[in-house]
Amino acid sequence: MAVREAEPLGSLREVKEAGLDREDLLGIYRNLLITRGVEERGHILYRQGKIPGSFYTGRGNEASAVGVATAMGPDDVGTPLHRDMGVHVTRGVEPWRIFAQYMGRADGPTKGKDGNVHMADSKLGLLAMVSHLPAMLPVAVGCALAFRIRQEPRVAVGWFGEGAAARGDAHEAMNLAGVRRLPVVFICDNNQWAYSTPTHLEYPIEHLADRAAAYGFDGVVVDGTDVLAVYREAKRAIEKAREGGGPTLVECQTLRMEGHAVHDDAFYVPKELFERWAERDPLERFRSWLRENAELSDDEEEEIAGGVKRLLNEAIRRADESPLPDPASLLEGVYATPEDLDTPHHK
Amino acid sequence: MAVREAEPLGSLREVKEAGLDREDLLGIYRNLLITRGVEERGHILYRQGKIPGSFYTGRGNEASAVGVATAMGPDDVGTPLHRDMGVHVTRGVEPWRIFAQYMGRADGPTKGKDGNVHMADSKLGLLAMVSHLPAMLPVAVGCALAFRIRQEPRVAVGWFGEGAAARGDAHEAMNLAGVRRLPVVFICDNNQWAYSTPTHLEYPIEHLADRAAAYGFDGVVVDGTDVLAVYREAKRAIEKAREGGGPTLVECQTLRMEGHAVHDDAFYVPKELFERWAERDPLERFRSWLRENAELSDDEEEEIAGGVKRLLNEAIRRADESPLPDPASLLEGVYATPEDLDTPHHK
Amino acid sequence: MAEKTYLQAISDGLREEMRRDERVFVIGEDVGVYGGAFKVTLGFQEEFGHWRVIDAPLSETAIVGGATGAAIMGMRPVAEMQFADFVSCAWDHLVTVAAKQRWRAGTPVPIVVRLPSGGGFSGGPFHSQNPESWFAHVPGLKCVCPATPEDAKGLLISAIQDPNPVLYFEHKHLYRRIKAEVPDERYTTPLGKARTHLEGDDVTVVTWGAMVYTAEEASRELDGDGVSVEIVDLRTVLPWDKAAVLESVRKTSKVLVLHEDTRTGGFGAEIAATIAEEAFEDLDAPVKRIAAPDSPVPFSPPLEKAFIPQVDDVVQGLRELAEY
Amino acid sequence: MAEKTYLQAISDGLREEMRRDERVFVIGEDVGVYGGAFKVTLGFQEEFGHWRVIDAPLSETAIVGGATGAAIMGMRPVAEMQFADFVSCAWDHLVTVAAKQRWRAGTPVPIVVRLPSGGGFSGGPFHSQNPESWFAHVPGLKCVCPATPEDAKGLLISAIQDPNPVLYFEHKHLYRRIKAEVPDERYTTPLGKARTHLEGDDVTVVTWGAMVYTAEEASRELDGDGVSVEIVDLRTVLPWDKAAVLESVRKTSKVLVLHEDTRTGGFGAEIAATIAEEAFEDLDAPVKRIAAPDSPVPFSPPLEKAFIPQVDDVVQGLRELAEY
Ligand SMILES: Cc1ncc(C[n+]2csc(CCOP(=O)(O)OP(=O)(O)O)c2C)c(N)n1
Ligand SMILES: Cc1ncc(C[n+]2csc(CCOP(=O)(O)OP(=O)(O)O)c2C)c(N)n1
Ligand SMILES: [Mg+2]
Ligand SMILES: [Mg+2]
Repeated sequence: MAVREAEPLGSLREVKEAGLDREDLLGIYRNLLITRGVEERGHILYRQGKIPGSFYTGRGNEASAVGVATAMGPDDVGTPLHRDMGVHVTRGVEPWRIFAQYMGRADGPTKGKDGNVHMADSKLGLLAMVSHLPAMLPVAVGCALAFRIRQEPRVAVGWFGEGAAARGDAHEAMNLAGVRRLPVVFICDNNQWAYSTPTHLEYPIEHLADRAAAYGFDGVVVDGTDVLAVYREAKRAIEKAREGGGPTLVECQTLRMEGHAVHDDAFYVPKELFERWAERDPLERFRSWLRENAELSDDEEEEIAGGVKRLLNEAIRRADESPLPDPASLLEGVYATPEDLDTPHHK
Repeated sequence: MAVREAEPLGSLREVKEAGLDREDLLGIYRNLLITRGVEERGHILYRQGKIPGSFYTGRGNEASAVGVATAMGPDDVGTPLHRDMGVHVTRGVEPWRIFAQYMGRADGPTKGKDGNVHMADSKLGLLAMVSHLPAMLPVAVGCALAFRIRQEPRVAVGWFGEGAAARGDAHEAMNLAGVRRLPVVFICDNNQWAYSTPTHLEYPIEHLADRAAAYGFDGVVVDGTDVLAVYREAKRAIEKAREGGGPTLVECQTLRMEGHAVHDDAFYVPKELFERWAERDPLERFRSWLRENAELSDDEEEEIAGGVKRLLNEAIRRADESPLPDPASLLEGVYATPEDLDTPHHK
Repeated sequence: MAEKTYLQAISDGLREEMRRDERVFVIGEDVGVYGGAFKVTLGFQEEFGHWRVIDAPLSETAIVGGATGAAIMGMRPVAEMQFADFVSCAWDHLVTVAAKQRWRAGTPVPIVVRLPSGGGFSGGPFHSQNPESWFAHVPGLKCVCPATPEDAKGLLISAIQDPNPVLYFEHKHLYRRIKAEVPDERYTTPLGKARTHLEGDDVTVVTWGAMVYTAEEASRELDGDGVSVEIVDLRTVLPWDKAAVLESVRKTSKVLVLHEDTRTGGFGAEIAATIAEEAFEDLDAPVKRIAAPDSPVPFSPPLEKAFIPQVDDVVQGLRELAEY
Repeated sequence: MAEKTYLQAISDGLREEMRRDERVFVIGEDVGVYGGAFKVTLGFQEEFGHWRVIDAPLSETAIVGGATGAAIMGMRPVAEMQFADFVSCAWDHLVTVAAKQRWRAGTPVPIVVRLPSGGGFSGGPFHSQNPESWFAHVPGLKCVCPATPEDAKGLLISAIQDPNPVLYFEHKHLYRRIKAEVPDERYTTPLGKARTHLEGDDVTVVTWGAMVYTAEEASRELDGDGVSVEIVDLRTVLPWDKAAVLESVRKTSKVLVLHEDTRTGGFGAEIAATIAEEAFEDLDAPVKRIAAPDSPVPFSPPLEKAFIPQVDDVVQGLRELAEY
């Protein structure tokens, strides 16, 4: 079974059919800007020595993350990874909490216990990633299993990189999901590199989405820099899963536009590759699309960009006011108490 | 990419082309008889209380095991599993040592440390399986990696059950083998059940061999009760690997003709299924083939059967003379000494 | 009250909890039609259906990772490893995801993993292990090792209702060998609390699981010597009941720590080290450990006998302590 | 002799052994073009080619399982985990296959797994762990934890030539911080032998890895008190040098066991329990343990400082022992 390669989404009419009105489109644009802004600002804070440890960004992957998250329903859940800041942003995590997380402050979602994008607000339907890739895929499948057992019309979305696709967890998760036709959608952020390792040393086939055939479900390849195409494919897959149609593997093709993390200058990535993909910058692509297809005006653009700028300034200020965690909090929560179970998912 | 479904091997001429002369054919027949005989006798010994622990057989899988092992070259190596007694027999493990292993005696290949078919004679190019399925697949791939690094014309053969195909080890092994085009052949003993679990609860596709496409190599489905067809397909795959053509996944279709182990009466397997596959008994099939195509005479048949019977009687006698291990040997070999490395593989 | 085997107590406890709490479901290999390798869930699928008694593919990672996801979504999964040994294939999910998620991200993971453990029947290196010591070094997990039918039921129900990932080690050698009265009604036995299996004054044995019975037999052999043995059955290895152990040690001043798993780095070391540190002035003899020697678990009966601590070994250890 | 960082010593030792013994090869994620996450194998691929410096897929199971197969076929693989934490994804292969194969089947598995371990730089819960205690409970494995550049090289060469699976824990916080003279020629440092890092008479500290330096700093602070501290650097955690430890304990009669990993079930318990059992009559104070508290490793600096044992903690522990 050959995978389907998704067409780009062209006109405003097609987009309307896919369920997005102009308000939604501007919201997507705003989320793209916030996503990139959070990571750019984070990078600066890191260089200023305000962020301990290491620092990762998802530059190049914003459309993929925002597009998928936009397609999720309010009760759906997801397990985004280190290139998927856009998912947190789109689901409504307040940027100041993200900066607090970066800076190891008490008000970050993990209260300084974990760093980077190793966080999530479970009230917003997101589960905090672990470093071990792609361990969150079986967990996402388990969420879908709960939905299936309870016959809830909810879908779980699990992310993984094309590099992490090599690990057993990806296989066990997809096989179980396929056998039980669970309501889960697998999103592969294929950014062509796993740290310094190119795809031909990671997997020996053309499209990772072809692997869906090994598990009895559909695969689709989509241009991950085209937020609308990503949205449409994710939406299709999510609604199919919701209707009992089983899993889909959506491969979003992008390029990781920076090094693996701040310390990595990506010397091993051919310059031309960066140049070629820079022309397909997800934000710029969508901005032009909005101007051409949705009459985005200079004023509107400025207003959105200005709003995002203010939001981020304010977020950094507020995060910086958040205290460092009290050393005494180290041992808090190693074990859960029964009260901890009163979270939205545990009702 | 659809897998190839192998044709049965028809005439003596075809078989000759595949590299087997009449002597070889009679050898194969003998190995099939020994394989079944070892397990049948083992079963009796078990009921007599002479074998501790549990007891497993590969009834129904003899042709698959013997066929593949016959196709291996003398310097090739393999990691056979609990249904693959025929591999040990074909590679030349003496039956008395197998009985000694079953009975936990000092002369078994593991000296009483492990039981069942958890054994192997490394001098014969076999690696002892662990219970954890299919952990030996990455190990087989590692053997192939050594051959590739040293540019030796050797091939590794790794076995797994269709049930164990669900585990991450199968995936990681096949992916690495595919990426590096290593000289390894994967043999799936598809006996339709994993303990009590039917295939549709183990994997959601028609043929497991289809998974080869997920790793960029060929898959083939073969009738695992037809020893000659298995031989031909295994030979093809092994020689292809030897010539640098990379891995193949060979799925041998059989039925596990008994319970998972002695304690299991297989109540969950439909009776008709057993009846249907009993008609395709691998030994009987090959015996008739030999009579029809290779002029196997009554005398010859009797001679072979008689020889096997004597071999097994003698083997059991000898095994029974082997002492139980000395308790003091418990701690021997927890750590290897440099001298231990003077094995055939470590030259 | 009815007399039940250890196995039946586990089975009944689980069934009752599934009847009471529809969030509870079972997932594992062959747990459905077959009722599990040891028949703990026999008949469950008929009663609860295919979606609460799930025959999983041979996929320990998917089983435990899947249970984790389902738990976070509000279910109470009880995952079965066919043998405890195979939990090594789910190790990463237990130590990386389940154990740390509450602490890191505030998300509790209320799963139970049932682990048929232990040797004594020539199961060999891969069907006989007692892996509790590995996990007892992982903050965030709980490790339960019941010895009696009553505890087996009460601890299982507590484990299911506990908001944390709980590894429930059930000793295979006790399954059908140990029978005792088990209350019919639902009850919980608290995690983290030891039980005095036998009261005594001269020497304390700290142990758990099948070794409780080995200690008991050994103590009987010491009756003639006039040595009175106290047996503390830990019941929960993580968190372990330090207070109860120290109390017994303060009474007897002599301790034997006994476990079936191998010695070096086994959890007995933690207990012995803690006693030696916190009850230093109360000890009249060094804390003695008896455990399996440092090798894999052997198959052949004479080797297995040399591996698993025997009554005689314990008798000798107790005598040495008594005479110290 | 030249002064080298701990990192350079590892790199040089590995490179020299690869030049000397063509059976040695390296496999891991990003070890080739990139030279490994910490640049230990920088330039190796240029020198040794693509088939001796293998960039593996993100597949810890395939890396360790593959190394095992290659070792059985006569190679001497050196596998790199990108961070020690990720070895949890290869756990099954280490404990099930590699550790038991010689004992069960007579087939030695001479592999080395390099594990960049330890915290101190806000790596958080998944890039800071010290997983040696888990493995130190697995008969058949060896666990090496060098503290000095000289040992780092000598132990690595021994590990490569050892016929057993050896886990080589290299502490990331020492990589570029610790510099010392390292012999230029090839030499081996024996596995299983401790080293006296500092001689003293009053209190023994038993430790390894980065904590050797924490102990050293603490001992300096006690100079003024007239307390003389002996530091025993275990170097190998499995098998550990019991004789050397007991000898030091018999001299000083007081011991502090110190490690960076968490306390409960940590390998310090084994050491403390053994001392308390075998040197009971020689002890003038209870064996004290200092280790990280029982939580995952935190990210934020004040939390990480509260987690990793600090010089002050050790000073206080030593004072308590001295005054006991
Ligand atoms: C099991 C595991 N091994 C190694 C790592 C270290 N590591 C972090 S990211 C990364 C590359 C991941 O590549 P990919 O899955 O393609 O995701 P990307 O970073 O490119 O988005 C590696 C090797 C890890 N996180 N988990
Ligand atoms: C990792 C692991 N989990 C569970 C088991 C227990 N077990 C032994 S054989 C078996 C079924 C295996 O099925 P399959 O791979 O089809 O091989 P078959 O026995 O049918 O030949 C199971 C579940 C095991 N050996 N390894
Ligand atoms: Mg990538
Ligand atoms: Mg099968």
